[in-house]
Amino acid sequence: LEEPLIFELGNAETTGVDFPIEDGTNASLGNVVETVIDEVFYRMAAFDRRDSIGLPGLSEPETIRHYTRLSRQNYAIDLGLFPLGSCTMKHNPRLNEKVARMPGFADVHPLQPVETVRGALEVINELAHWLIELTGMHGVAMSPKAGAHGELCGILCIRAAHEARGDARKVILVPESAHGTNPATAAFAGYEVEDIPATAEGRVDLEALKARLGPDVAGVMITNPNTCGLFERDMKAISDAVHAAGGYVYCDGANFNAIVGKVRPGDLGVDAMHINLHKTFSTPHGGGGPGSGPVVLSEALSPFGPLPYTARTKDGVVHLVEEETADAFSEEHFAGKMQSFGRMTAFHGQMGMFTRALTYILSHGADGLKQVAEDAVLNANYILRSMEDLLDAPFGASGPCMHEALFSDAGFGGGLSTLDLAKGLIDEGYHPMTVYFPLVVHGAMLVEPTETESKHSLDQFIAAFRHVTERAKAGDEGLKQAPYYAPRRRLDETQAARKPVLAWSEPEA
Amino acid sequence: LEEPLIFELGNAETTGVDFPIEDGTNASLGNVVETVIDEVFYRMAAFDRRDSIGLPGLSEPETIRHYTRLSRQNYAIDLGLFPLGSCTMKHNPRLNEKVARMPGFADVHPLQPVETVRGALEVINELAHWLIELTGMHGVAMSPKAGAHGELCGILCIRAAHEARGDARKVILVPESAHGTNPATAAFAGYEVEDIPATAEGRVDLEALKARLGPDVAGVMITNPNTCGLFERDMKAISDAVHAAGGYVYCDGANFNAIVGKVRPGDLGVDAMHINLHKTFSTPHGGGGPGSGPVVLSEALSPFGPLPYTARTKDGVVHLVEEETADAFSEEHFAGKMQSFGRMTAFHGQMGMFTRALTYILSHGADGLKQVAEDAVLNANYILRSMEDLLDAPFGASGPCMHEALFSDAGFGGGLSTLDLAKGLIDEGYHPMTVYFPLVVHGAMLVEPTETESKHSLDQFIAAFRHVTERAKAGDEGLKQAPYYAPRRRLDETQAARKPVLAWSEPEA
Amino acid sequence: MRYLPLTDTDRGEMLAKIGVSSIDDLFVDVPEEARLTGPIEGLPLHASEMAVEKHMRRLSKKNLAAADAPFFLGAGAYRHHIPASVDHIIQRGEFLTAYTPYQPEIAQGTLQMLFEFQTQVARLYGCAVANASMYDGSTACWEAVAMAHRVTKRKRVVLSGALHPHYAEVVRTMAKFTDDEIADARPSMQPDPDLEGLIGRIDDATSCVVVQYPDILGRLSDLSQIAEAAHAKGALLVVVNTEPVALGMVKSPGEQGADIVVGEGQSIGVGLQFGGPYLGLFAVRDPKHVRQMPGRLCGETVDAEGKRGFVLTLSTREQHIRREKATSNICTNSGLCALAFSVHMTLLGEKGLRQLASWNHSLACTAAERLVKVPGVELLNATFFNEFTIRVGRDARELVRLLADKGILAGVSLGRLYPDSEGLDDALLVAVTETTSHEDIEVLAVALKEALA
Amino acid sequence: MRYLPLTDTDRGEMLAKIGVSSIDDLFVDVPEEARLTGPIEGLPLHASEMAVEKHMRRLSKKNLAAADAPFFLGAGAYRHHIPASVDHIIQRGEFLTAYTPYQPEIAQGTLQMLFEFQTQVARLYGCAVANASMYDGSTACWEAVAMAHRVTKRKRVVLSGALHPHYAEVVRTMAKFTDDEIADARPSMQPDPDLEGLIGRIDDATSCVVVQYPDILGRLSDLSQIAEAAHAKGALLVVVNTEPVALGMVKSPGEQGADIVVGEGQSIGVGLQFGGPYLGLFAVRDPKHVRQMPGRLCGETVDAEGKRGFVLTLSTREQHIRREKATSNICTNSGLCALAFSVHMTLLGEKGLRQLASWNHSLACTAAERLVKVPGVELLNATFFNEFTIRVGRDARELVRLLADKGILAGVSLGRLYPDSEGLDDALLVAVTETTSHEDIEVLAVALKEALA
Repeated sequence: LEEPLIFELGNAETTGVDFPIEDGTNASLGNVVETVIDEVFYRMAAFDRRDSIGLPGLSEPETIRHYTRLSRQNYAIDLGLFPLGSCTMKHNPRLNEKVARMPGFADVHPLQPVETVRGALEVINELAHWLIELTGMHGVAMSPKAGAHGELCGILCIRAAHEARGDARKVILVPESAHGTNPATAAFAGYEVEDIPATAEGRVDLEALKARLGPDVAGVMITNPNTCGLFERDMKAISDAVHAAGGYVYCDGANFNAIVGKVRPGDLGVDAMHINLHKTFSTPHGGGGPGSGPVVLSEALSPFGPLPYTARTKDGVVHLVEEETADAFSEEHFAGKMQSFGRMTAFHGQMGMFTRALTYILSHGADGLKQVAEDAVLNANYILRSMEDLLDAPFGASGPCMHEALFSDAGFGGGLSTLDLAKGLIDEGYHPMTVYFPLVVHGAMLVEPTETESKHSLDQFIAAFRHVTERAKAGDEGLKQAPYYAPRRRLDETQAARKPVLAWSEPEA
Repeated sequence: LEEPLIFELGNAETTGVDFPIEDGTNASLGNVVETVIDEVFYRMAAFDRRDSIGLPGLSEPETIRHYTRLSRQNYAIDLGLFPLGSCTMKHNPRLNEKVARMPGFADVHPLQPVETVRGALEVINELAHWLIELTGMHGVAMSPKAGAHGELCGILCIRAAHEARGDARKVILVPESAHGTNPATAAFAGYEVEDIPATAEGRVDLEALKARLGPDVAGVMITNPNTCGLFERDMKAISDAVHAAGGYVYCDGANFNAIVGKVRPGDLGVDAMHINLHKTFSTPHGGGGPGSGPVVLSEALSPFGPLPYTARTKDGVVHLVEEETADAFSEEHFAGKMQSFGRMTAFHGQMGMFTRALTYILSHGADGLKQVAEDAVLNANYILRSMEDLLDAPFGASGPCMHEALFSDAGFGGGLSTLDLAKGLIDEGYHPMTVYFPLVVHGAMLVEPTETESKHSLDQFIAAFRHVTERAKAGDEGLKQAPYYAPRRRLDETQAARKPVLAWSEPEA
Repeated sequence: MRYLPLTDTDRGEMLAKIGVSSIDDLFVDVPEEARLTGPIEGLPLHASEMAVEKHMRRLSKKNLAAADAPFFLGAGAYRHHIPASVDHIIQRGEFLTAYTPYQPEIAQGTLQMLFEFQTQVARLYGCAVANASMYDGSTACWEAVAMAHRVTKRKRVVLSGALHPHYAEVVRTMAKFTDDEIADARPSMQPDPDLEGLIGRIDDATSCVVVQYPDILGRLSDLSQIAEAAHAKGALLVVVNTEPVALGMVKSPGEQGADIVVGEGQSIGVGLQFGGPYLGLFAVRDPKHVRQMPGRLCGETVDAEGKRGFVLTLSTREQHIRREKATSNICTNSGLCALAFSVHMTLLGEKGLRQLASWNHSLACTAAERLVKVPGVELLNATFFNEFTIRVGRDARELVRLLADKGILAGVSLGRLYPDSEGLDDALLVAVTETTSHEDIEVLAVALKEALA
Repeated sequence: MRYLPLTDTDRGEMLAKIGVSSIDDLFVDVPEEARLTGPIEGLPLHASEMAVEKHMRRLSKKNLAAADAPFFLGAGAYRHHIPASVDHIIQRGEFLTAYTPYQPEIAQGTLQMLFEFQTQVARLYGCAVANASMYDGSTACWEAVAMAHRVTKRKRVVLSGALHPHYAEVVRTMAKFTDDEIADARPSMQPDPDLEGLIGRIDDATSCVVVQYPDILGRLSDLSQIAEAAHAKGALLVVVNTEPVALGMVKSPGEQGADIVVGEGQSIGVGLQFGGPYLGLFAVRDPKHVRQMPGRLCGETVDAEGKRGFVLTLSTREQHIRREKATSNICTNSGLCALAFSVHMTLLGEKGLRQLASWNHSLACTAAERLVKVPGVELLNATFFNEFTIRVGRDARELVRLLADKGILAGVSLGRLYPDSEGLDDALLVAVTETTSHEDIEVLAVALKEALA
């Protein structure tokens, strides 16, 4: 049975919400109650929304059924391995969901008097503290709403720091293998973007980078572990070179899961790094969001962070700084006035994600987080080494991979592509890996199992992956039409883009 | 992908639950702590369970995935119409689930001092009050754990009432169309069971019943609306006749949904009736339980109810009576000592279901409950009249049906049976109706849509039902092998019963 | 109304299709005098979700939740921590809103879960076969007695005096109607259960001996002695367990020779819930007794394509087939509670269950040690798992109320359980689980000291 | 550890397969000096679920939850009742633990939901097309400004003084880096918004005018006047809404000529959550602007068998394709919040939304009436929906703290929102929703009377 749209199921008369019968739910603007404030009612009548809005209603049973049935057309971590490279689709603990729903967190307003939200502020401070400790940094901007928002935050800090010195640098260097958000962010912040080339083994070319550094380069944006799944061995040397040239180092924290508890980016000279709480710290992906992207900052960049902001004070304690307290705080702790670049969003950030991330950190503890990184890397290498006899692993010889394994479509037969293999995996019961990224590899396939997969699960996946790979190498025509067993066959994306239908409208009679 | 058993997935070393590391979780019996009570430890050592228990563990991610995947092999109300006649598979409101989980209900012990559970006792009293009001009865035994347990409770009341008079009656009369639980219950309570025949139009044969009544008949068990989906027009006359012969009337409340808010069984002379809270009052079925079967009792049977017990006092207020207070209470209110037949279960009954049922009653209110009955009956008649041109409805001419419509397999071709039609409906995306019940109709199909289905949903179901019916009448061979599209094809029940495998064991090497 | 999808337009169209002019025409078979003309007396009209929630929350807040007090109650219902993922699973609509798996092709989720559950229970109890659950421990206990009657064709039942008094009452109540004779006694207030007395009561007419393990006072008995004595007389040994966590540490009843093992499963996954719904567990050691078992059974089989699958089986024992000849009138199990139990047990696994048991026992020992240091407190038990009996030298019911006023839920007094028995008034059952903190124990000890001074 | 499935046995076997002898061999590329040798400073070892839950509950209880106080805060975040079924749906694992629907064949659940959501938002806003959601209202507001820049190729932005100050700050902050010029003012403390002043600031260099509706003080503007003035100068009208419930009763921005409508969707389905995650809504009136929109868009198409299906589309606007030439760097939406919004809106339907709006407005009128009877309280607004501004003749920040001490959450003082602006100190924003009871209003009135005496 196909599930209709709510617009096809519902109508304007049905509702799944009841209101008190005696109360003013049938009032209309301008004639609500007899009142001393007649003027208001008279004036409001002009705003009355008279025409139909076109919002269908469903009763509760119909609503539950509609969304339950829709949900079953989705693949999800709860159903199986979700090997999307660089997205870190790990298990979302249910305790985190329970904690986020405690009334003291879920049912408090962001502008309540501070005395009534001490616990909420403690959560922010406590999480900020551990993020700083885990990364070896100085401060953290908690408010960015997602990874890309965090990138923007970091780049704006860099720009603000240069501007504070009157140094109008124009260029941000980005490796060719970077996430698309990196160049987009730099451009959004008004920078020109230039590529840094990679070496044959899949890492940043240190010499080429050094050669490009100069007084016009504001900074570099590096992903480490990088998007080829490799650790940037020269990271410290890169940072030193950038710093020597007066620039700053931004690190894309998307891949922090591989090193959490093992390596502190601050020790490698990083000045700013966003942390995707939904990747490393297991807040749910939710079909595409909400994310949360706190940005840890070095001492050099800390004075420029956005408000509200959390930083370590001289006595080592982490404190939340808001507009009102910023001046006093920064005089005491930044040896001068705070030079915040401003506000990135209303309110304090993704509180609902903070509670979950803090719960995750406390659940794992020091030993658990280290084990997370180790198991994530172990699982990825297990897949790499279980596949490389059959499938091209372009950097397989560059050493162990970190938390994800990169493959290419070299050797596929019959004109089959990475896309065909991906769709073939759907018929095996799996969500495909990240495909065609990073761009440096032809027909790239980036496989990230995460640490929350069991060996049994990996072995099953490898068997399916090998099976489909064999078909792809043999040029099995059937793959071109895959998937066969999904809720939908291949969808026509060209038609969707050429004649966009972005909202439902009543069919013509 | 097939889902393995936990025994195939897990092992004795894995656990999805962590314990404090420093605490005594590795203690073994007999050497826990240094202590003044050495004797205990010495003695306990003899009980140490040393051998492997054989319980596999899974981490949380594996557990969530295992059960999520299993769940998707189930059909459920949340996925579609569930027309099981006499089971009343209506929508389960999510508010009820939320309320049942409030700590004041979910996290209280049944033996807490009464002063600390006033609210819980109020819930029982409030629900008891409305059950009494809705049925027009005098008292209610809240503790029965399910419908069949309630039947037993009612029959034991009847037996206790007779015994109190020294009247050792031996027979309970049960219509042939009764639920199997009715005769089983009567037999379990030590009675002989005799059938009451039905008339051609599907109702109890009043004259035959009257003829059978006599000093050996303890009572009758009647279902009203009956299992043919019809209201027993002669109910009051039946009651009067039974009472005149010194017997009592038990009413099976499974079908109360058809008349709630419209008819009070007490007004029809019923002495005892169980109420399936999971049918009429929407507590979740949960794959087969838990149920909850409070039994409302007439004034005549009230003194004999089990403890704990709830009854209306002289001043009209409903009170909970426990062992300790029973004597004082009954002296005041039953004009004599309470003659409770005893205790049916530990503690007070299905509290978690009481909170849900009370929430349901308050949500619907007086107008809503009446609407429930009306819509339930309307939906059933809509199906009856939409099908009867095609499918034999043996009592279609006996007047409107109540909340369920009864059909038979008359006219099926090619040796096809009701079972084949039922399995064919599975391929159409539906759970089949109740089949081969009641026994009075050949190849019976009992369809109960409930009031929580929309017209859209009914129309879709009718279309599918008609389609499969047409195939059955045409003798479509394909139906014999249905279902084709379910998680499993027809299962071999004979093998299961002949060589029962009721627990997993390690495969032989 | 939010739960009723029909609109008035729908209703009109449907009445027209049916061929009647009003809803009342569908109720013609209800005699005039039986129709309720007015609304239900006193029941308000339908209410918003918000209003109902507020009302229920107000009632909820009139109760002292266990989490908000130092908490030491047991006596057949134990407070354990339930992992958040258990509730997540049991709220999946596909489990929550499914029915009894009568159509196995579209109920494999419930069926496979039940098969796993049966195996878990059987292994925990040291038995061959467990059923798919029953109402609760007390009713399962009665079903065991009834089964022993069927198996042995005898009617005399010997109940241990230290069987939970509610369980004993349920058995006594039901037996009145089936003509079983019940022999029992009140609990012996000794450090050890009265094995000799119990064994002495077994005779050639005895269908079964029913023993609780650990017993109502928290003591453990050497079940193999009783089994031997019972078997020598041709009687069955029924063992009742109300704290399954104990079996992560102490020998199972099955391995000591129990024939039928029943119990309350509430400790694992289900929660306190003021007494219900709970989870009746039922298992038999010898597979030959399977056909006399009550309740649903799920069994393995294959489908038409040879794939492994599961079905309800041996239903010829059941009421819907056998009617008055059924082994029980039961037609419900405690399905969702069985799921909760099975999920929690799967999360624990053998390692977790053993750790949980160890921790419970260790904390209980700590508590016992601490409490016996309070002047006036004496420990009764020579053995215990996570619950023990202390004598406090004054009326324990009063003491419990006194401590409740101070916000301490101190335990279950024997006076509450045995209102008519003398000589038990000064005894208090104290249960300790992993949810008990060292601070809780200290608070109780200090309050006891004050109260007993 | 409960979240990590590998056993030591597994790890050993896997290392062997990989061909290394220890985990450290997989970290060889991390230079020695970069390795963290000890544990994270101060971070304890892993903890039980029970212990973590206890810790977090303790923190939670340090906050005064809105349900536990008479509650009147708004200013861009509103407390509404969320039906229990909304949370049930968003906890379905298939929604909760899915990723961005990049593989549409196995993500139709998320995609169809987004398509429905887009349609609901577009209709609510009176627009042609809405995107699949953004971070929150304030960032959506900035994205609208950036889009107006792209559409008009102009850089001068006119902000209404009565735009939420946090939103204005976000726009100002971001504009610093994109060289947009921002013209704005502080709110005029008059019964009506200063339309003339606003219109007077629009010139030929203006890319857009940004107006909040209802505005930060709760007032409504006749948007069509502003639209006309803006369009006459070739500028776009951006309308910001922070209380979508209002649109169940008042005319939509789209039908009054707004070009881009953005807002905060938190009121419907999402909850307060101390400020996040919230739900940015973004819609355009004219479909020709679609290709300049930021954010994800879900569109209808067909699959290889001709069945209707949905995909993410027009992704050539987006960063993963266009990199530095993208319309935004955004690569996340607020998917789960969009689902919550859509489920709640589906439950409401047009009828429920209108009833909800009426009830909010009616209660707000009742509150305003009651409060103006308190000596010293003056109502500023000539128009309002469910939030209005009162002047209290004393510092409102202090007043709010004072009332908080009495357990009343009285509203948002303008001093909190505009710490640097003078002359606003005595103004208090009071929001009233269906969760406000008549009793709450009375409690506030009485407390105000005391405080202002």
